Amino acid sequence: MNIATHSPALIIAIPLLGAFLTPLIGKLGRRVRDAFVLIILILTSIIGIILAQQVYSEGVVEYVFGGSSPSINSSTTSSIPIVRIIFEIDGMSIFMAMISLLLAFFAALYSISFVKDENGSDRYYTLLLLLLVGMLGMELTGDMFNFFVFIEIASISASALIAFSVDRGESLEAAIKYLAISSIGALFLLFAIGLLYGQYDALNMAMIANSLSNTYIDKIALILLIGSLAMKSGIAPMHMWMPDAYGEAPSSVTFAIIAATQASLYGLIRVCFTIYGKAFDMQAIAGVLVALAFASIFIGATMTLIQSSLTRAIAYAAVAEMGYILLGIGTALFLGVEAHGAVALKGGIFHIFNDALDMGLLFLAAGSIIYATKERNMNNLGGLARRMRFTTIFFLIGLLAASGMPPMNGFASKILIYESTYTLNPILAIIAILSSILMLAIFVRIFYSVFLGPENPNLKDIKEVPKPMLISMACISLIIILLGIFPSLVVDSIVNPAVHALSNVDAYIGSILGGV
Amino acid sequence: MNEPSKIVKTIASIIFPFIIVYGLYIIVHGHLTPGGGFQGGAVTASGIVLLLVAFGSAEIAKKIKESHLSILESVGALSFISLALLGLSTAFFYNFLAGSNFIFGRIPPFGSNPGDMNTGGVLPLMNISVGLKVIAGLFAVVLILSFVARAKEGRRK
Amino acid sequence: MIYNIPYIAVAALIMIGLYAILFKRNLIKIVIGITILESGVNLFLITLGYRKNAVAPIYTNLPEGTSIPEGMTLPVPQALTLTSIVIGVAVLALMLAISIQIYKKYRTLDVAKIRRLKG
Amino acid sequence: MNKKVALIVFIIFSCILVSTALTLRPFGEPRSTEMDDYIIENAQNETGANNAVTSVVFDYRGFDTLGEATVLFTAVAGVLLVLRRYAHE
Repeated sequence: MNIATHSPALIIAIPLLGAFLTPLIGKLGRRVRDAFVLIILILTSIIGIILAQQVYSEGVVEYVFGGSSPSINSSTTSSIPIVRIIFEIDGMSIFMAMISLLLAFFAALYSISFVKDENGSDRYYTLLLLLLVGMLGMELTGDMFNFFVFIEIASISASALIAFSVDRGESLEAAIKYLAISSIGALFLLFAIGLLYGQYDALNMAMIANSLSNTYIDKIALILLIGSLAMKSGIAPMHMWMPDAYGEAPSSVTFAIIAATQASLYGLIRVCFTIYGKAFDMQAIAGVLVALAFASIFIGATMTLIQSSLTRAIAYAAVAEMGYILLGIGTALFLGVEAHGAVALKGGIFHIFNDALDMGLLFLAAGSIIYATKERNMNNLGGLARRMRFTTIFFLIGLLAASGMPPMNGFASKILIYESTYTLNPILAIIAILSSILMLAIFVRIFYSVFLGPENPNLKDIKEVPKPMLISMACISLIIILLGIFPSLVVDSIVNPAVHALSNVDAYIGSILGGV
Repeated sequence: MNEPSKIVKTIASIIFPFIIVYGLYIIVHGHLTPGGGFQGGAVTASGIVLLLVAFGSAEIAKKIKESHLSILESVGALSFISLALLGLSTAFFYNFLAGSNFIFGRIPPFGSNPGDMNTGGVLPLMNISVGLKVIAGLFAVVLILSFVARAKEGRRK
Repeated sequence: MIYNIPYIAVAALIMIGLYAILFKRNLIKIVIGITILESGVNLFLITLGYRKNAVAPIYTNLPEGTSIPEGMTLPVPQALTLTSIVIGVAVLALMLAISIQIYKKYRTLDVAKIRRLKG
Repeated sequence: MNKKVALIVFIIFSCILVSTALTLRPFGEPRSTEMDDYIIENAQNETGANNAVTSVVFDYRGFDTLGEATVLFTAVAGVLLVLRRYAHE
C-alpha cells in the first residue's frame, strides 16, 4: 500500500476514524483525548502535505473510490461512463484544504484550555473533527452529490458546535438560524444537482462541465447553485446568520467555522469558473457578484460601527472581508481570467488565506478576552492592555492586518484587488479603499475602548490566558507578519497554482474524460 | 401522563420480536431484495421505540443507557469505515470480497435468479454495520428526547 | 401536460415548504416547513429515475421477459434519495433538539418573541 | 416590510419552480441514461449483488454512504451535546 497514491482517501479517512474513536478514547481521560485529537490532526496535516506535493508536481490528482484502480487510465475511460465518485484535486482544492487544516489544528490547540465544560468536551472534539472532514470533503471532491453530503456534514457539526454553550439562549438561537439557513440552502443545492442530473445523467463535475448546453434548465440550475452557495458563504442579502453564528459561538468554534464558510465560497468559485465557465458567458453573473460584494462591504462596515458586542463587531467585519474576496473573484470573472482578470483572481484567492488568518486571530483574541473577563460588551471593558499584554499585541496585529495596513498580509492581497477593480471602474476601487479606511477607524475605536482607556474596577484581578491559547495566537500572528513582509512566499508557491487551476478549465475536464 | 394500559403493554411485547426479526431480515437481505442497512435499521429502531412508548422511559432507562448506545454507534461506524479501509490495497471502498472464494464471494448468474445469500462481497457486511449504527443512533436520539419529556413532567408535578 | 404532473407536485411541495418557512412564526412549524421542502426535493430526485412501465432494478425473481436495461428504473436516483432522506432525518433531529432547548430557555416558540439577536 | 420581502421572495421562487416543472423533460422518459444503464448491466457482475440499488449505495457510490453514515453520527453527537443536561437521569 502506497500512502502517496491513497492520500486523497486517507485525508478524509483519518480524521473520520479519529472522530469515531474520540468518544471511546474520551473514557481514558482528558489528557489522553486531547493528545489523541492533536495527533490525528497532525497526521492529517502530514497526509495533506504529501497530497500537496503530488498536486504541485502532477497538476491534477484524481482518486476513484472503489475502482479497480484508484487512478484513471485513459484506455478505459472512453468505453465506461463515470459511475464512481472521483476526488479531483487541483491547485485550488489543495489551497483551500491547507487553509482548513491550518485553522482546524489551531482551533483544537486553542480549545484545550478554552473549553472548560468537561461534560460535553468529548463530543466537542468529535464534532470539531467532523467539521474538518466536512470542509475537506467539500474542497477535494469532484462529484456534485458528494459535495452536498459534505456540505451537510459541515453544517450539522458547525451548528451543534455553535450551540455548545447550551445555557446561553443567544447561542441556541444562532445555532438554529445557522442550521435552518444551511439546510434550506443545501436543499436548493440538491434541487439544482437533480436538475443537472436529469439533463445529463451525470454527477461528476467535469462530466457536467463538458456536457452543459445552455438550455433554460441549466440557467435555473446555475441561479439556484449560486444563490444557495452565496447564502452559505454569508454574502450580503443573505448574511444575517453570519454575525449571529460568528458572534455567539465559542471563539475556537468561530475560528473553524470561518474555514467552513470559505469552503462554501470555494463551491461558488468552482461553479462559476470550472463547471459553468466554459459553456456559459458569465458576464451578467459577474456583474451580480460584484454588486453583492459591494453590498457586503457596505453592510459589514456600517454595521460594525454600531455594535456594542465585541464578537458581533468582528463578525460584521468578517462580512465585509467576505465582500472583498467576492469583489476580487467577481472582477476576475467579469474581465476574463486570460486578460486583466488574473490579477483580480490572484488578489481574491490570496485574500481568502489572509481573511482566514486575520479574522481568525481577531476572534481568538476576542475569545481570550471573554475567557478572562466573561464579558462581551465593549462598554464594560477597558484598560485590558495592562493586564493582558500578549492578547493586546495579538489583537493589534489582527486589526492592522484585517484593515489592510501596509506591513501586514491583508495589504498585500487588498492592493491586488484594488488594482484590478480600478481597471473595471475607478469609482468602485475608491469606494473599496474608503470602506477599508472606515474599517480601520472602527477597529481603532474598538481597540481603544477595550484595551486602553480607563480601567473598569470590576476587571482588577483578571489574568493573562493559559499557554495553549497564547501559543496558537502567537503562531498565527507570526504567519501574518511573515506573509506581510514576504508575500511572494505564499503567492508563488500556492496562490499561483490555484489561479492557474481555475483559469485552466480544460485541464480539469481533460484529466477525467481523457485528453480534450 | 397516565400509565399505558395492560393491553398496550401485552400487545407491544408480543409484536416486538416480530418487528425486530423483520428489521434484521431487511438488513441482511439488503443485497437481494429491496431494503438495506438504513431501512432495516429504522424498522428495528422503531420496534425498540414501541417498547419505549409502551413501558415508559423510566423502565427502559434501567436496562440501557444512552452512553452504551453511543459506544455501539461508534462501533458500527468504525466497522463500516474499516471495511472500506480493508479495500485500500486496491482503492478505498474497493469490493475486495466479490468474486473471491471467501464469505459472500459468489457472483450470481446474469439476469433473473432466485437469489443467493452468499453473494455481494462486502455489501452484506456493510449493510450489517450500517444497520447496527442506525439502530443505535436513532434509538439514542429518541431515548434522550424521552428523557427531556420526562424531565418536563417532573417539573410540573 | 398530464405527463408533467409529478413535477407540478414537486413544485407544489416545495412551495408549501417555502410558505411555511417564510410566513410562519412558530419554530416547530418552520421545522415542519423545512421537512416538507425536503420531501419535495426527494420526490423530485425519485421522479427523475422513473422509466415508463419499468420495474425496480433488482434481479431476484425478476419477472420473465423484462428487457435489460430498458425495462428497469434508474438505480442512481434511488440511492441519492436514500442518502438525502437519512440526511433529512439527521437535520430534523438536531433542529428539534435545539428547539427543545430554546423552549426551555424562553418558554415560547414564537420566533418574534425569542429574537434577541438583532442588528 | 419584512413580510413584503418574504412575499416577493416567495413569488419569485414560485415562478421559477413552475416554469421549471413545465419545461422539464416528460416524466418517465429519461433523456440520457448512459451511467445508469452501465450500472444495471454490470452491477451483478462487478459487485455480486442482485439489488442494483444496494450496489450503487455501497459500492459505486459507497463513499456517499460513508458520508451519510457520518451525517447520522454527527447529528446523534449533536443531539447528545445539545441535550447533555438530561443525559444521566
